[in-house]
Amino acid sequence: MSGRELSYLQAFNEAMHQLMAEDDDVFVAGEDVAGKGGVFGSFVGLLDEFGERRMIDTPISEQAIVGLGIGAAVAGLRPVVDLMFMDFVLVSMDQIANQAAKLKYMFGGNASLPMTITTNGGAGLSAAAQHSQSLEAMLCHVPGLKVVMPATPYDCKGLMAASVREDNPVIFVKHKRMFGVKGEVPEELYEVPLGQAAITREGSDVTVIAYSRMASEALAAAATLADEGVDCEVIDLRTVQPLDIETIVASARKTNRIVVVHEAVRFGGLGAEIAAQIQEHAFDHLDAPVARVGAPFSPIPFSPALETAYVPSAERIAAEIRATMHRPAPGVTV
Amino acid sequence: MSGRELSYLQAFNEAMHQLMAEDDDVFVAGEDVAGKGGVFGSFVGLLDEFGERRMIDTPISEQAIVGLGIGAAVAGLRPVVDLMFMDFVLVSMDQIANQAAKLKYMFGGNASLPMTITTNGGAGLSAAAQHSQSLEAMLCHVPGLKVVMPATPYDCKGLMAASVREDNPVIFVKHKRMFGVKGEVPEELYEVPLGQAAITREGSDVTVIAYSRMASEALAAAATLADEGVDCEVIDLRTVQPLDIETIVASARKTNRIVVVHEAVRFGGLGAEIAAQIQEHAFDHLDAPVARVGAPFSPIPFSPALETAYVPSAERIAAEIRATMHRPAPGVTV
Amino acid sequence: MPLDPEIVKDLHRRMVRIRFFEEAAGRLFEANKMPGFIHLYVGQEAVAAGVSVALRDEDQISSTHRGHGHLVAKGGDLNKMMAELMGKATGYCNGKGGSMHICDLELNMLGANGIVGGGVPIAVGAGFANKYSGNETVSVVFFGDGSTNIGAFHEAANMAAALKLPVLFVCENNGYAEYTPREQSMAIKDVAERAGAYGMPSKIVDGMDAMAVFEATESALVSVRAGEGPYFLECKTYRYYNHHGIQNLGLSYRTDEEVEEWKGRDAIDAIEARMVADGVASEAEVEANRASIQAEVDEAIDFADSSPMPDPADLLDNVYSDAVSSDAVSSDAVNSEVRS
Amino acid sequence: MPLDPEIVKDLHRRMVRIRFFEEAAGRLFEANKMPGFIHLYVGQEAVAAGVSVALRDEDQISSTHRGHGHLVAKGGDLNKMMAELMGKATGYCNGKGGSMHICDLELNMLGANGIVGGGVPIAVGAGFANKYSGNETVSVVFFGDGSTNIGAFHEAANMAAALKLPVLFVCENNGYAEYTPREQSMAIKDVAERAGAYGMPSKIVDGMDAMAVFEATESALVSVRAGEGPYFLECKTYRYYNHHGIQNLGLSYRTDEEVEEWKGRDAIDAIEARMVADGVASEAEVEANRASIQAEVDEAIDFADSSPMPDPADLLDNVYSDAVSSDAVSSDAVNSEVRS
Ligand SMILES: Cc1ncc(C[n+]2csc(CCOP(=O)(O)OP(=O)(O)O)c2C)c(N)n1
Ligand SMILES: Cc1ncc(C[n+]2csc(CCOP(=O)(O)OP(=O)(O)O)c2C)c(N)n1
Ligand SMILES: [Mg+2]
Ligand SMILES: [Mg+2]
Repeated sequence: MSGRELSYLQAFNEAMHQLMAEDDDVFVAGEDVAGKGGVFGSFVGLLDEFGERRMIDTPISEQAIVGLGIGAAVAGLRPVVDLMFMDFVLVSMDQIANQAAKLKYMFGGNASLPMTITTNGGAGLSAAAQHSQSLEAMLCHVPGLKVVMPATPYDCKGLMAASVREDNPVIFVKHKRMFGVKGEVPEELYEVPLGQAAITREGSDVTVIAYSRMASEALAAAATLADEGVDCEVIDLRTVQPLDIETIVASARKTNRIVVVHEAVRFGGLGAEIAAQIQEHAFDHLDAPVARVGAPFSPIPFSPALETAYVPSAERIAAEIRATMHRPAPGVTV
Repeated sequence: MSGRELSYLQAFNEAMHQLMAEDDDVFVAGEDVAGKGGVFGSFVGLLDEFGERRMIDTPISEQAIVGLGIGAAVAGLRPVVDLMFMDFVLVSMDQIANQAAKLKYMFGGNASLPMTITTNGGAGLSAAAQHSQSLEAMLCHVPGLKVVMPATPYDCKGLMAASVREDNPVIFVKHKRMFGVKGEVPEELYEVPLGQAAITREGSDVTVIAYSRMASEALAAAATLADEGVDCEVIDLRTVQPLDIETIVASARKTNRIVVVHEAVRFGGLGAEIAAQIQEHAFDHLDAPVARVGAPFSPIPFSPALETAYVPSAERIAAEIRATMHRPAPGVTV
Repeated sequence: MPLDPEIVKDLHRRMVRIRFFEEAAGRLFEANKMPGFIHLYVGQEAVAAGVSVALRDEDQISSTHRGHGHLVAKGGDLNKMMAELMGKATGYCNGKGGSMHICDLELNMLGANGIVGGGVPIAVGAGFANKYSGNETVSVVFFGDGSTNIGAFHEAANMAAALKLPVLFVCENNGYAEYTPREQSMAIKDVAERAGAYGMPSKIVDGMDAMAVFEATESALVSVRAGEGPYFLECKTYRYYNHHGIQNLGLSYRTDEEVEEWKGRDAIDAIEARMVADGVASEAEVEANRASIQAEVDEAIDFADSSPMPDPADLLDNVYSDAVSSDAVSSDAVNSEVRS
Repeated sequence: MPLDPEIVKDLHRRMVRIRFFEEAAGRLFEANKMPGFIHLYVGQEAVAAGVSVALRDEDQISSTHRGHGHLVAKGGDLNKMMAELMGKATGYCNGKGGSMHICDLELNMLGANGIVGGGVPIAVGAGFANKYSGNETVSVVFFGDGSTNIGAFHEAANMAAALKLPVLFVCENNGYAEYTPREQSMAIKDVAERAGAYGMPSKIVDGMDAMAVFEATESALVSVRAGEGPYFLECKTYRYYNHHGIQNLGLSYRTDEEVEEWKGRDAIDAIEARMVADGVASEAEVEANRASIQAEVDEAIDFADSSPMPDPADLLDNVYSDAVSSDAVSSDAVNSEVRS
């Protein structure tokens, strides 16, 4: 099947078709998921194939949508519940973080929550402050949740399969600006296991750690740096919770210089956790501080002129890589 | 007025009395704040002094409580709105993080939001997973909010004065287990400015950075370590957003060894941001990785036997300080 | 038509079981043997008992912060309950949940909840699963008058109605939310008026009369099981103790007379009087039943008392269903492995 | 009693101003000159106009994602509006907000909102401030039929009723939430049935008739201003375009016939016909008014077109009211200062 190309969105959609076909316990509930097939078309065709019993258009009720998923999961189904925009996790945060995340633990293990929450994150569409956020750091701070953020069509399909088959609550975040990105995708259903990062470019000088759309920006920056004689290793985390810290630390020990990149606000973003862990686990290996690229400390502006300046880009990543490379190794005085 | 002692709770309550007396625009709305004086007694006596116009018992509606504060603030008042438990910020997260935090920015500056959200955080009362959380990392990741977490009666009063007089949305988090803690508190109203950490113990060997209840645990650990010949500097952050990074970095450059402590879950907690920034700003000064003490990766258990193991303590902090001290400085091979 | 004597006895038994369990829990709390918060169900027994006698085993129930009564009524194991409240390893949640998170999924009791209104969407989800599976099972959700002011309740009620789900909404209107009288937080006379906002049929019933609650539940369940969508039952009731803890009289937000008046209509007293009057049971039989339940409660106390505390080594169990992932995300666990 | 001709003319003027502004915005969107999302108000003009003519300047209004019409009706500056929609520095929010966050606090328009239902609690807060200040000002909140399904709406409505706040709830029931028909997401006939859940008086009015909306608003405001608490007005209306963007016919979730039927009841056509018939204005006068509004809109396009984009150097302005703190929290800003 090599060479078969699908878009990121098609890959997701194909995963949904196959997952629903293999397991009658899988259903989808959310706003405009059935008739419309999702705001961005993620669920197109599923109503025709699986009918109204399994494709449910709900009222605008993000708390009840997530709660529906929790209750149905506890009762034995395998729900996929959709929040149109990642910003809306803030509307249903109680159900996500106080209920779904904690239920199994609070109940002493006597519950299983095979629920996947799908949503669309990221900026770049001039959708302004309430429709563009990357809020994964909040979710990763809540024990009990898993958080998946695919960066390629291949992963979008394979990670979705793993998420839906997983017995824990998973938040699966597509990136709004990647729907049209194409890539090789096998026809049969396969899993990309949660918690395993991918080294998408091997290199020896510096490691760039990213996920979601920034994983491709990181590759673009690495290409630029290659022309400048800097050999970047690029890691695509794929799953941000669980975090594949082994892969990260191994690479840090190899290259000794690290740049962590995400679209989310830099302050308190996942990059902070990654930087903190790297210096914990590879302190003696670091030739420079772990650098972080993220959004500045402001809400997301509407105007393209401002949004472009706001969202991290290959150029900004490249600049940070250069700064990290130019930093003299410890002991070398300038 | 030296020598006058109040408890943490009395200090807060006195601040409220004085703030309401000085400014008729200040009012309090929340569940059981008026008749009962707050679940923990924070607002006792205010109904008698200021009447029902200014002390408002609301329905159980955390979203509408915060929204009430936002709207009243935009319309020119200076609201104090109360969420009984910090865990309930998750119920009203949309109003806090999508609305209050972003409103001024989205409106191009054409709004002012002098609102203070008061709440009670922290574990230690066997209140289990939904009544014990420390969620400040989520709030600090949202540009537009300020987050205050006092550790002493003196700060509880002075920071509350600064918070209420502040023109930005502030979340003021008392710690449930500190209400009875006594300390010197001047009678007149004074401000402790937001964003300024306090060095509560000067020392030269290692810096312990903490806030809220962990600030006193850190002092206790420092006392233990002093007996062991280790001279700890202790920083109480007081405000976690804005973060007083200058004080942190200056201390790091002095002692070269750092332990950051908080009660919140370690993964993705504020300690990660602090560690990341310290290694960014003081890389060449560090003799050991920035160490972090925080809660393990699980919801908060109910049973005292488990909760005691869960919540960071002076003992755990002391152990981490020792580990950090025993780490050989770079270049020294063992 | 008089009720089947077996049903009356069952109602009585469940109510006494709740009452004795709660009174014991209250005394242990007072004696500092019970950590955390405790919200006693005493006074409201007729609601949990009346509803649960009308249910089938497979029907789910979901509860609130005031959740002991519902679990006892559904047949909860008092040993495991008492042990959980004391934070013991032998408790329902191995001491991890406590009073506010007590549950028994085998009995289809989907849990108490510490977040007011938080359990309502989850109950609706269980109702969805019933409809999806095409069975006749009903999901019953208990909630207080105060909780109907919170958004999650509203969304869930509307969702149940819009999707026509088999959910029975049971509002326990005890007149207060913590220390605030109901009238102060809603400008309506009966909570049941809210059902109209969702197009849900509703009924108001005397929540101090277990037989009335039972009968109202039975008839509500007919339409719910028939697939006609959710139903709203408001039970007017009262909690004898303070919102939290064991104080009873002398509270600032309600009069002692009010408390006494409601106690004068005590559901257990009433049903016992009727049992004897109707010849369902003799006074001696009633007394014997009470004694045997008291023995069960006493045994539960002994069981809990003699049970061990949980082992801190189990602290991180059951965060996830797979041990692997919960280790992988624990940076502390990773620490030891990869620390250089 | 026929309406004052000045009021009729005012209603007409506001409606045409909305219509022309929105049509222009739609064309610019189609021509890719307008970034982001755009939710046009065309078809619903009678609601914004009818309500706002009844208001005093100091009354606040709060809006939704479909917010242009409300701001235009309240007297919004079309230059600043058009510039904002184009993301220009001269826009109402200096390009930082865009369509979904447009506002004019000087006109007491407290903002559009990107979160469905998110503005309702805020509007209630403004109503609280009015009552607190003891003035007669009213806070008016516009919201769609679909938004009444979300928790924030429910909490805010109940809060307003419980605290007896001067808030007018205006539901614009256009029959759809995005692509889902209203009937599918609530099991009631009229949204106004929800008012009963809060003990709020309510009225249903033809949202395609500006004069009817005006009169209903006027009479609702009497009780609201008198301190009798909130009031719920449901306006039955229709949006001519798709939920988002400028498609009109050929949509899968509604029939073209339905669209044409509603267009046959167009509020502007109707009021113009009546103005001429009643002798309020001649056809020529109506035409002249339209032309002058079109000129204002054209000028707004020019203004916006020729305005500069915001300067990225201003990206971090207005996160906080004090520049100091917003620097202090920006680790990037601190970077340069303390980097060793
Ligand atoms: C979201 C949320 N807000 C507030 C609380 C605190 N609280 C616990 S019980 C309660 C009152 C609930 O009243 P009601 O629903 O009538 O139940 P009752 O206690 O009367 O049984 C409140 C406010 C909470 N647990 N969760
Ligand atoms: C909390 C939230 N959920 C979902 C959305 C996506 N959304 C935007 S508008 C809309 C439909 C709103 O319907 P209605 O309230 O009837 O207003 P209308 O668009 O018809 O004017 C939806 C679902 C949102 N913006 N916010
Ligand atoms: Mg109650
Ligand atoms: Mg609508």
